Order: sequence, then structure tokens, then C-alpha cells
Amino acid sequence: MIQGIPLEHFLIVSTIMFFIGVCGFIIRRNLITMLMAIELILNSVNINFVVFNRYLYPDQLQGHFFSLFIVGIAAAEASVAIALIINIYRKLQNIDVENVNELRF
Amino acid sequence: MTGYAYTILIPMIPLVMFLVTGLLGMKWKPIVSGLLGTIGMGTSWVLSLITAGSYFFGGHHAEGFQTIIPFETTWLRFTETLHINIGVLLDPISVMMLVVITTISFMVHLYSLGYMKGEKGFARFYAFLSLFTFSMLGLVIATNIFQMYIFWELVGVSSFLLIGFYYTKPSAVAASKKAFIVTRFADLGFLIGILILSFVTGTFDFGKLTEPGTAIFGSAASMSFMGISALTWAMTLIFIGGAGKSAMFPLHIWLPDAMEGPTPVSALIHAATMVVAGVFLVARMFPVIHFQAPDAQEIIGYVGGFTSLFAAVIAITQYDIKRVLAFSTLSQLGYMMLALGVSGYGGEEGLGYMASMFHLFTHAMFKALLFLGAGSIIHAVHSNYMYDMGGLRKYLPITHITFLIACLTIAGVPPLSGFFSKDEILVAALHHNKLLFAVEFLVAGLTAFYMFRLYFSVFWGKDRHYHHTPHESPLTMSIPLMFLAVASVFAGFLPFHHLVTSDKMGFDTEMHMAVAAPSVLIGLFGIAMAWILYKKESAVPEKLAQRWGILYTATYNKFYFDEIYLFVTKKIIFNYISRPIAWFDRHIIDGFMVGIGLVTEKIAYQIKGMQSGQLQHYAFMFVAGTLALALSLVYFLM
Amino acid sequence: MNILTSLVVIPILTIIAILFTKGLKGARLVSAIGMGVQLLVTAVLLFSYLGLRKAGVTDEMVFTADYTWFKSLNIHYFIGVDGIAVAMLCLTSIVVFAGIFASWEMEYLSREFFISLILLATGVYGFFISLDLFTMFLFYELAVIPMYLLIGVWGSGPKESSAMKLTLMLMGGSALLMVGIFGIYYNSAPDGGPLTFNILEIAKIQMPVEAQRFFFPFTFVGFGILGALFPFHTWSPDGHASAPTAVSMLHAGVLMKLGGYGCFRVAMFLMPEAAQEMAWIFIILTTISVVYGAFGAIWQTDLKFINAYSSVSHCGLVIFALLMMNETGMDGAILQMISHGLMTALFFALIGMIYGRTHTRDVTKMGGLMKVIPFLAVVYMIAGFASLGLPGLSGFVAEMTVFVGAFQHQDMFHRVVTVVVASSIVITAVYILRVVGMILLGPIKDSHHEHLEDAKWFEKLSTVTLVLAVAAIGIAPLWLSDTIISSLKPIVERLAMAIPF
Amino acid sequence: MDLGQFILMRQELLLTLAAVVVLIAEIATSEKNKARLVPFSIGLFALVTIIGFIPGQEGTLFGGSYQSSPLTMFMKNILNMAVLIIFLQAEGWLRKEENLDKISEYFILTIATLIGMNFMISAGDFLIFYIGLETATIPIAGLAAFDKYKSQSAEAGIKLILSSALSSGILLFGLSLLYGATGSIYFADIAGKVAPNALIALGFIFFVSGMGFKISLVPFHFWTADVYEGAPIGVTSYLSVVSKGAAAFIFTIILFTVFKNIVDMWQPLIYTLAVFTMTLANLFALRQDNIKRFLAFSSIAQAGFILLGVLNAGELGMTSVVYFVLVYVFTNLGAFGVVAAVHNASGVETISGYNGLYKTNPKLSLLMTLSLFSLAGIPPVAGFFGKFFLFTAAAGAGYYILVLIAVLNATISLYYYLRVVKAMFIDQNEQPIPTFRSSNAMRLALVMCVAGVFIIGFASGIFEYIRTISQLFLN
Repeated sequence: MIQGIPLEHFLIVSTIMFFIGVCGFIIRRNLITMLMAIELILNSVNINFVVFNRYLYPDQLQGHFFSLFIVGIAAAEASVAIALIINIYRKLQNIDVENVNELRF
Repeated sequence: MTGYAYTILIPMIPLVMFLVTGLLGMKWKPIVSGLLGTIGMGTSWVLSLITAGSYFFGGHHAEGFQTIIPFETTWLRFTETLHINIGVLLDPISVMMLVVITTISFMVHLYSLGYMKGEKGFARFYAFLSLFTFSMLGLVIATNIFQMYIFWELVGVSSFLLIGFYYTKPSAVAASKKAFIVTRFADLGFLIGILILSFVTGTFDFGKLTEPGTAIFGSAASMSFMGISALTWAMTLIFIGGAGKSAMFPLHIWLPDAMEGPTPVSALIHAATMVVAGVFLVARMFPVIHFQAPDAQEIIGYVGGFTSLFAAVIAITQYDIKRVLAFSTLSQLGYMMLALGVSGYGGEEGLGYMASMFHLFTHAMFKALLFLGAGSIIHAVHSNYMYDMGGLRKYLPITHITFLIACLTIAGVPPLSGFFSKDEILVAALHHNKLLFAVEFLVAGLTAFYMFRLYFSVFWGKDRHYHHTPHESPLTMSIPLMFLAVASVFAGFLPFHHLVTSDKMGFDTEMHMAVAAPSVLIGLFGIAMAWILYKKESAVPEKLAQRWGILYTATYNKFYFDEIYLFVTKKIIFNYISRPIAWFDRHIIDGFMVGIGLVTEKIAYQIKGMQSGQLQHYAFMFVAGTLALALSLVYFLM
Repeated sequence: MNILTSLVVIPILTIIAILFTKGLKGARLVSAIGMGVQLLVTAVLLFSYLGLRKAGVTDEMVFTADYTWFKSLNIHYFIGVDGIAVAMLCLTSIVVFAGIFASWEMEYLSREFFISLILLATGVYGFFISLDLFTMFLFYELAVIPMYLLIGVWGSGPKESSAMKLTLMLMGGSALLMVGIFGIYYNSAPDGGPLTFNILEIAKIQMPVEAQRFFFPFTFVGFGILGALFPFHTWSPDGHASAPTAVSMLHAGVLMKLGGYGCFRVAMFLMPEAAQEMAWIFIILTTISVVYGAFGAIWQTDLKFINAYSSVSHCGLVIFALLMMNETGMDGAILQMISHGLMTALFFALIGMIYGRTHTRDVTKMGGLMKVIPFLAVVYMIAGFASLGLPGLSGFVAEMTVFVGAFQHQDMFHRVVTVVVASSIVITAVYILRVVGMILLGPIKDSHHEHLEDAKWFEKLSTVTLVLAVAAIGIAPLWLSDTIISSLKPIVERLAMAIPF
Repeated sequence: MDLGQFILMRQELLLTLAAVVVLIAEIATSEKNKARLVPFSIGLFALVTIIGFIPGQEGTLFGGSYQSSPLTMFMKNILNMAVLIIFLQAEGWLRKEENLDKISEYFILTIATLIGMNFMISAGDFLIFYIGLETATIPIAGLAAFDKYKSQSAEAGIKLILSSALSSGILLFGLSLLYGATGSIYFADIAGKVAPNALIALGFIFFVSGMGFKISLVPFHFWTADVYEGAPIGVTSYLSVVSKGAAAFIFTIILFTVFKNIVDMWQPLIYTLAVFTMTLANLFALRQDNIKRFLAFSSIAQAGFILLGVLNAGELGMTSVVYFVLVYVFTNLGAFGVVAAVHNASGVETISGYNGLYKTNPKLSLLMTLSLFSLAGIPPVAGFFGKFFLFTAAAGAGYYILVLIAVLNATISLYYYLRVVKAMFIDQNEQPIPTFRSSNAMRLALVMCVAGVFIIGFASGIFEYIRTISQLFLN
């Protein structure tokens, strides 16, 4: 059981994940990697929900359900995103985000 | 006093004439407008003679003349107490002015039938004449100071129109502009004076203002601005207005140029009637000035005195006969002002007042005569300049005789009218102010001299070669000459001291030989000088001119006053005020407004880089924004 | 239908009718008829108003009609007029009527032109009749906007930029105005009760003084910008210079009056304490604009610029007189609005007509026009005399009332500035005579000008209408001035009751 | 619970049904008749829209997860009308050769997002809200990339999906914090528990930035312009009107209901966002030449104005926001309609390309002018009333200076709107866009817009109705 681990640790982990995700999204040039960064963010959110639910409000399931839905929707999002990335690849023959700047100013 | 109701017609007829000839004149043959105007003018002349007769000689006036207001209506209401009325006020001076104006105006109408014959814009000329006469009449019969101001402005405009009658001549246009603007400037003083006066007294009404021992000035004494009492301000400013119209120094500059207008106009407006409006105004306000603002009266006296001397000196050196006459007009007006300046109030004291009005009357006659005479001379030789004239006496007999009479009159040779009126003025001056008396005494001599200089060099001397032999003017022109000559001869015998006096009570005067004799003598001396210098062609005047050198040229150029004014207006006002303001407005203020727009646009281009098209920049902004908000909010919370 | 409402409906109907016309002939005919009817209706309004007053009706506003519009915000379509509004409406009708004829030969996109012109007029009418701040503001903006197209499409010279400048500056003005209006609205019921936009209601209560202090400048300047208040006047020279004739006429003649009208009907009437307190600032500003405008006009060479600057000067006089806050002064202000409206419209009409013949507005290039186009020249002179305050024309009446009224003020400062302001009549004379002397008198400068044809019938109609109005006021001002004064009473009393702190 | 209660969510159900029907029809129709799908789907949707107006009773479902009230229904109807107009405008574009095989996708995806938005509006807890949000977002990415052979369209798609994913991630993080702080995802419960403490503040900020992305507030707006420009017009108008409107609705609802206890905390926040949004957007709009991009920035500025209404956390605020969005729908769709019509006819998408349009297509130019004036808030068109009431709301909350800033911004915006007017009326052009006659559907759509733009303003009844229903909703 996880009794030994205090809430804060989970939160720290999730926060770190969140910011790793954010930084990844901002820094990594590869579209796929950016997508993965977003997954990191979503997962940090999941951790939050689950942990809060488990630790603070053990007598209900809202957090758990929420995280499930997040997972599901994340999948949908990822699929669409990847489809579009492929589309981009068809145009540019690469998936470097820096080349996706035809529309600007 | 409905007995005088018809007097309203006196100004109305010219007004109607103006509208009729003005609107329909172009459609008719010119002469029709001319005759119409003349007949109309004649009617109101007769009317005013009747008025004068019944006013002055109808019934005895032991208790003095009454002020009669046969007609009055409210024109514009400012407050309960302050309202502009339009009405007719009859008292000695206004009736006297009625006679003067209508007489001269009628004569001029008649004269112009011949003089202006064949001019294009003949109808326009008569329309303007009628307009002027209407305004002038309205001015003198004003029941309150604001009505006077209204017609004062109208007079200014009609004079503007008449001076600029030959509107294709740039000099005429310039002269008319100058006349209007200078007088307008003076009128500003008049207006402010009225404002102060009405503020102090709460009324425009002459009746209330000039009523002896009135109480409306009770509060006024306390009020003062910059250490000078409000009423002194008011009266001085109003006098400035008068000085503008009457061309007192230093506002005299417009009058000589005004001679650009047709000669009859000069006779009517710039000799006989309009220019005396200023004198009339002062006379009208006399009780107020005398009792409430003695300082102002002092000023009036000295300004008058100086102007008369100043103008007389200049007149000596001029060659344009109309300008000589113009300057002599100035100097005579100076006389009248001075007389008012030195006058007292009531009975003998009011001699100056009476004399001034008397001189106004006689001067109107003989100065008009002079101008009309000059007109007929110019008509004959087609030039304004003495050196184009000479020996005209045999060509223009009537003109010659009448002109001579006029010259003698103005020179103050008894028993011609000029002698009496001028004599009274000198007496009044002597009693009150020796200095001014001396000045006037000198001027009397100068006047005689320059008038006869003019007379001799025009009618005597040897012929110039004229384009065609000069011929006597038609009857329409010579009749007025003769009439006015008669008038100037006999006007002196009118018992003015019984008719037109400061307190409307008659009093008796007697010859002051002590004054009369010397003045006559110096007049004769002046004539003699002129005889010696100008009777025959001689180089003496030239020599004299060289002898005096700089002084002569200065005088010849009217002491450079026009140049000074030109400098002030053209250089200062135009270049150093208007131009900078125009520039400031376009570049600073407007520039600022436009600048706002430009800056905005500039910024818009500066920040376009933010929308770089790089997804990750956007994301960075996004996160940065979020964190910034979060931090600030958390900070505010703590 | 309420006669006032018809004043707004008729123009709209006219616009709709124009939509069905083809080309210039139909459009101008319809507009002429429509505005002619409008003129008649205004005349009827005027006489029935005078009749009511004679019959002893003493209500502050008559012909009132009140329809609730947005109930929850207490916005009403509330209309009514007093003598001042009636006078302004007459002015509007006359100028619009003259304007239609002045643009009788507007070939380019004529239908659109007349539609925009009448739309503008609609806004003005609506503004003058409404007593509800919301409606008032709505019509105010409605009147301002068509200016852009009118100047931009049919203008001349740097039309786009001047149109843009004009529109943006006026809209900036209405921005301030909007804030002011909200301020008034939310302080319209200091002691509970429903908030209201109704001017008469608000006039009954006293807004909290702090609120007044804050919102008065917004409102006053907001209106002042349209009234060409220094230093916010710079839209006017460019705007006028680029605008087509009829638009300059309407704009200088009527639209700028909205500013002055709003200044006292809204700003000063509803916030008297603040008005009393802050008057001196604006008195100084207006004193500047009177003298400054006049001097500025002296140097200009473009006829329209000269007139624009003289408008700045004259409109400055309007606001100046308003700020004197005594009966005579404000009466003078209204008179000045009307007189300036008429004569400046006349000026612009003439300038347009002269320009149409000589194809230049540069005074240095013209001369001796009196010989070739006597009618226009004479009318121009009349306009000039009216503008420099010749008795017998409207200008004199207005200016004298202003000066006398202003000088009756008990405070020395006010009297001194009055003297300064009065000095403008000389400067006015200078630039008017300069122009007259340059373009009308003297020899003909340009040989092309020797065979110009004089005014056509519609031009005569247009100008004579205005001249008659100018002369009528100038010769018999009493009834007008009395009407205005009687309507001014409540405003003046309210201002007098407000004690300056 | 008996199934009868499901009538409460009939609008969502109908939409779902419509989507399914379109799908089936797609399968049913043969290749050569694809074009028939367009009128069919539009008719179908029109039906749905009309049915939506049938008044329904209010109530909640699923233990408060779904709530329905006249206000929410009215909001949905607004969106339905907007979508209907968009469909009509897109008709001409869909009939083009390259789109024939994607007709049903367009309708299905659009309707799907609409369903998502309806759920957002009716959401009673953050879960439904989140699901709705994603349902409303993801398909749009597909729509944005609709012209899959245009690189711009593809770029728009990828930019939209990625940044929306990021934003929803951040939003979710906020939600998780809120959950942690309050222990519930139900609006009702959270509303009771929110207090101004750091955790909630943090969660709230993340939530705001997530919503700010949808409404495109500065600095969360950068995707907007690019996506609007890249996406096909039929989608751009959808983005700028429907999804923005829906987001504004839900944002207002949540702020007013869930976070009403910490009004003092979020008002300064919104204030700042409003100022930045209006000003920056205007500055960017100033220099645009591509009309779609131009309209994108203008719509961002409009979002800034909406915030003024939000600031007044009361029924007046709610009313003014809803009313403004209603006005905005017709106004903006009018503008987009013209853009679409011109684009379909001539392919022109730049402002300079519009030079002299009035000469050749006066009606369209007038309509455009009308819409632009309405956007700028010039009487007598509805935009004036919309803005005026927004400002009234803000002034009511005492934000006079903000109102001044806003109106000055409106003046700036007037400048660039007038630029377009200038192009159409004043600027000369040697070869202007030739005269053309747009399809009947388009004309119908435009007529609806004009009618809306004129009627909504003067018919005060609409405003009063919104006022009453938002009163009902808020207490």
C-alpha cells in the first residue's frame, strides 16, 4: 500500500511533470515530441485528480472518473493531432515545428 | 408730442429709396434712380426744414427747448433695464443736424446728377447715397446710445461702400478698407465704452444719462479700474469712437485717403456730415462727460487742439486740392472738438458747446461748398493736382466766385458765417485755456494761408495747357454751389446762442472785440502771405521749401503716419501675429492630433513581431501570461 | 403622429423614396420635395409653438411625447422642444433646404450623396428634439458618421485623410461624452429610486458634487470638440476644406451647433455646480479660440480655410457666452449659434459656387469678380458684413447680445476677457475685408475669369433663402431673442442656484 | 429517473440525431448525387433550429451534471441560428468540385462541435464541461484543416490542435487544483466552497487562461489570427462567431455562478485582460491587409469588449454579454458572408482587392459597410446597442476609466473598419471585382444578417427577454 508516501510527494511529482511537459512543448522542435509533452501535462493532471481523491476525499470517486475521461479524450486528441501531423509531413517532408510558420504577422 | 410723428419719414424716405434703387436700379435707365433719389431727398429736406421751423420758432421757449420723442419702439431686449430702442429724438442739436444733413445731402444729390453723369454704376451711387443719408439721420435722431452705435456702424459701412465706389481701382479699394478698419478700431473703443457705461448706469437711454443732476451715477463714483474711475474710462473710450469717425489725431489717417471716393461723396460724408458725427457724439454725451469725467473732457480739448494745428501744418504743403481740403476739414473738426473740450455747462459757461455746434453748422455749409467747387474744378481739368491748374477764373466764373466766398468764410473774414462761429470758439478757448487759445489763434492764420494758397494757385497764375478748354459745369452742379455760397454767407446771422445750447436755454452773447479783431487780422495776414507767394508764379515757395528741408519733406509726407500704420498692420499683425498663429495651428496643434495617429500606427508595426507564426512562441506567451497572472494574483492575495 | 416625430420620419421617408429614384434628376427632386416639406413642418412647428406660448402654456417643454424603449434600463424615446430647440430646428431646416439646392448638380453617385446628406440631417433633427440622453447620443453619432462618406467620397483635396481625421476626432469626442453620460446616468438617483436618462428628471435632482467634478469635463469637452473648442478644433479646417459644398454648409451651419447645444443642455444644465466651478478654465480656452481663430484666419489664402478659422472664432464665442451663465449671455450664445449657422452656411455655399466657376479657392488667384458675377459677389459681401457684425444682419444682434450679456457679469475677470473677446470684431473686419478686397474688388487677375456666368436659379434660391433668414433676424430680432430668453429661464435659474464652491 | 426527463436536453439530442441522419444519408447517396446532401443537411438543421425555439421547462439531469434553463436554451438557439446562417453561407463553397466528397464531413463535424458547446453551456459540473469543451475543440481542428491540399489549411489545423491541447492541459491542471481545494467537481458545491486562497487562485487562473484561449483573449490569442487566416471561410466564421460565442457564454456563466464569491478577486484580473485584449488586438488589426486575418483581430477586440460586460458580475452583465453575442453573431456573419461571397466569386481575400467594390457590387458593399459599422458600434445598427449596454454594465460596476479606454479603442477600431469602407467606396481600381450574383442560399443568409442587424437593436423586447431569463438564471 502507499500509506507511507505523503500527499506532497505526489503533488511535487505531478507539478514537476506538468512543467516538464510545458517546457517540452515550448522547447522541442519535433511535433510528435510536443504531442508527448502534452501527454505529460495531462498525466500530471491525472495524478493530481487521483491523488486528491484518494487522499483528501476518499469517500467519493469524482477524481477517478475525471482522470478516466481525461485519458480517453487525450487519446482522441492525440489521434487527430497525429493525423494532422501526417498531413503536415505530406506538405513539408518533415515535422519540424519551426517550418510551420507560413501564417504570421 | 405726436405733432412730430412725421419726422419718422425723414430717415425712412432715404431707406426706401435705397431699397428701391438698390434692388431695381439695374433694370432702369440710370437717370431714373438719380431723379428718384433726388426727389426723395428733397422731400425729407423739406420735412426737416418744417421740423426745424416748428421746433425752434414754433412757440416761445422761455423754459428752454423740450426733448421730444415722437416715436420709439423696442428693437432688442437684453435685460429688463437694458434694451435697444429704435426711435426719434428731437432736441436742438438733433434738429440742427437734421437740417445740416438733409440740406447737404440734397445739394449733393442734385450736384451728382451732373457730376456723375455717364458713370457706370450711377444707380448704385444713388443707392449708396440714400443708404448713407438714412444711416446718418438715424444716427442723429438716436434716442439711446446703442441706436446711435447701430447707425454709427451703418454710416461706417456706407462710407466704406462710397469710398470704394470705383472698386476696380486698387487705390480706392485700399482707401475704403483703411477707412473702415481704422474707424472699426475706434468703434471698438466706442463699444467698450458703451458696455462700461451700461454696466455702471444700467441704461442706454440718452434721456436718463444726460438729464441734469441725475442719480444713476451714484454707484459709479466708487468703481474704478487701474486707478481711473469707470466713467472716465467709459467716456474716454466713447470719445475714441468719436475721434475715429471725426478723424482726430492719431486716427486721422483714413480721411485723406478717403478722398479716393467721388468728390460729391467727399463733400457729403468726409466734410459735412459723417466726420462731424464724432463731434455730435461728444456733444450728445456732453453733460456726462462734463460732470462725471472732467479728465476725459481735458483729453478731448487737447486732442482737438493738437489735431487742428497738426492738420493745418500739413495742409500747407499738399498739392492735391482734395487733400488740402481734407486736412483743412481735420483742422476745423479739431476746432469743434476743442470747443467742446473747453466748454462749461449752462448759460454763458456753455459758450464753447454752442460755438462748437455753430461752427459745425457753418463749416458744413462752406466745406461742402469748397468740395463741390473742387469737384467742379476737377470736372473741368480732370486732375486733382494744383500744378495742373492755374488761371481758371476766366473759365469757371461761378465756381470761382463761390469758391472765393468759401475761402473767405473759412478764413474768418467778417461778416461771413465762418467769422462768427470761429470767433465764439476762440472766446470760449480764451476763457478756459490760454494755451489752446494760442494754438487756435495760430491755426486761424494758417487756415487763411493755405486756403488762399489753394485759391490763388488754382484760379490765378498762368494757364496750364489743358487737353480741352475747361468749361463751366452744368446747371445741376452750379445751383448747389450758389445755394451753399448764400448759405455760408448768411448762416452766421442765425441766433445760435438762443437755439442750440448746452442746457437748451438760450443766452445772450456780444462781440468780443478783443478776440475778434486779432483773429480777423491774422486771417488777413495769412491771406496776404498767400497773395505774395502764390498770386504770381514765383520760385519763392520752392526756396522756402528747400530752406525748411527736412521739416518740409516730413510735413509733405504727413509726418509719415501712414508708413507707421502700414508697418504696424502689415508687419506686426500679419507677419508677427497671424503668420505664427497659422503656423502654430497647422504644425503644433494639428501636428499633435495627427501625431497621435502616426504614433499608434508606428507601434502597430513595431509589435508585429509578436505574431511570429511560431507555435512555440505562442505557447511561451501563453504560459508566461498565465504565470504572470498567477503570480500577480497570488501576490495581491498575500 | 407627434409633430416632432414627423421631423425624424419625413427625412427617413425621403431617403426611402430616393432609393427608388434613378440618377440625379429624380434624387434631387425627391430630396428637394422632402426637405421642402420638412421646412414647412418646421415653420408650422414654430408658429404653433409661439401660439402655445401666447396662449400662456408655461411648461418647460412642449409637444412632448414619451415612449418607453428599454424598460429595465429606463431608456425612453422622450422628445419635446422649448424655444431654443425650435429655433435650432428652424435653422437646420433652412440650412438643409439651402444645402439641397446648393448641391443641385451633384453628378457623381447623386443618390448616395443625397441619402447620406439627409441621413446626417436626420441625426441633427433627432438630436435637437430628444430629451433622453440615450436617444440624444444615438442621434448625435448618427449625425457624425455620414460625414466620413460625404467628405471621403465627394470631397476634394486630401479628402481621405481629412475625412478620417474629422471622424476620428469627433468619435474621440463622443468617447468622452459617453463616459459623461454614464456618469450622469448612474448618479441620476442619488437618493434611491430608478436611474434615468431623462434630462428633465435629472434636472430636478442635484448630482453629488464629486461626481459632477469628475464627469463635467468629460461631457463638456466631449461636446466642445464638436463645437470646435480650442485646442480640439483642428478637424474643422481640414474637414471643411475637403468637404463638398453642401456638406460644409451642413457641418459648419448645423452640426457644429450640436456641440454648443449639448454643452448647455446637458453638461451645464445637469451639472451646474461643476459648471460654476470649472467655467473659468473653459472661458480662458474659448477666449483664446475667439481671438486665435480670427488671427489664424487673417493669414489663410484658401477661402474655405479662412471660413473654417472664422468658424472656430465664432463658435468659440458661442461657448464663451454660454459660460457667462446669465440670461443675456446665453441668449446671445443661442443667437450666435443661429446667426453663425446661417451665415457660415451662406459663406460655404458661395465659396462652392465661386469655386465651381473659377476652379480655385486661392484668394491670391482671384480678383474683380464683382464685375463678372455681380450676384454672387454682392451676396458674398452681405455674408461678409453679417460675419463682421453689421447692424441689420444677424451677426450684429448675436455679438452685441453676447458682449452686453458677458459684460453684465459681476466678476471683473469676466469683464476683462469680454473686452479681449470683443476686440475680435476688429480682426474679423480685417480678414473679411481682406478677402472681399482681394477676390471681389480690384481688377480681374485671371483672364479666364472674364466670362464667368452668374448664379443659376437654384443657386439664387439657395443663397437668397439664407440671406433672407440672416436679414430677418438682423432686422427684427426681438421675437426670437424673447423666445429664447423665456426658454432659458429654467437653465439660468438652475445655474444661478448652484453656489460655486 | 424516467426517460421523460431527457426532453430537457432535447437540443443536444436533436443535434446528435441530425448528425447521425446526415451520416446515413451520406452512405445512402450515390457518388453523383453528393451535391444533394447540401440542401438536405441545411434543411435538416433548419428544422432542428426551429424546434429548438419551442420553449422547454428548466431542470437538472444526472444529479446536477446537466442543467437547463431558459437562458441556456436561448444561448443554444443563438448558436443554432449562427450555425444555420454559416451553413447557408458555406453552401456555395461546399458545392465546389474539390469539396464534393467531404460535404457530410463538414456538416457532421460542425454539428458535433455544436453538440459539445451545448453541453458546455448546460454543464453542471466540470466533467461535463470538459467533455463538452473537447468535443467542441477537436473536430474544429479537423475542420480547420478541411482544405487538406492547402498547406495553409494544414498549418491552421496543426496550430489549432496543438495549442488547444496545451490550453486544455493547463485548464485541466487548474481544475485539478480546484478539485483538490474544494473536493467537488459540481458547480453548486464548488460555488459554496470557493474562498480567496492561493490554491483556488492558482486553479482559477489556469482555468481563466484555458478559457481565454477559447475566447482568444490577449495573451492567449496568438493562435487566432493564424488559424482564422488558414482555415476555409466557412470554418473561420464558425470559429469567430460560434465557438467564441459559446466560450463567452460558458465563461460568463461559470464566473457568475461558480466564482461569484471571489468577485473582488477576479474583477481586477478581467479588467487587465480586457485592456490588453482590446488595445493589442486593435494595434494588430490596424495594419492587416488579408481580410480574414483582419476580421480575426477585430473579433479578438470584440472579445475584449465582451469582458466589459463580464466585469459587472450581475444580471445586467449577463444580459449585456448575451445580448452582445447575439448582435455579434449577425453582425460578424454579415461581414463574413460578404467575404465568403467575394471569395467564392473571385478568390479575392485582401482589403486592397476590395477597391472599388461599390461600383460593381453595391449591395454587397452596403451590407459590408453596415456590418462594419455595427462592429464599430455606430448607430442605428445593432452593434451600437450591444456596445452601449456592455459599457453600461461596466460603468454600472464603476469602471468609468475602463469604459473610456474601451470607447477610445472603439474609435481606433473605427479607423480600420473605415479603411475597408474606404477601399470599397473611395479608392479607385482599374479592374475591380466583376459584378456577380451570389447563390440564393447566400442571399438568404445575408438577408437574415441584415434583418438581424437592424431589428435586434430597435426591438427592445429581445433585450428585455434576455434580461428576464438571466434574472431567472442567476437567482
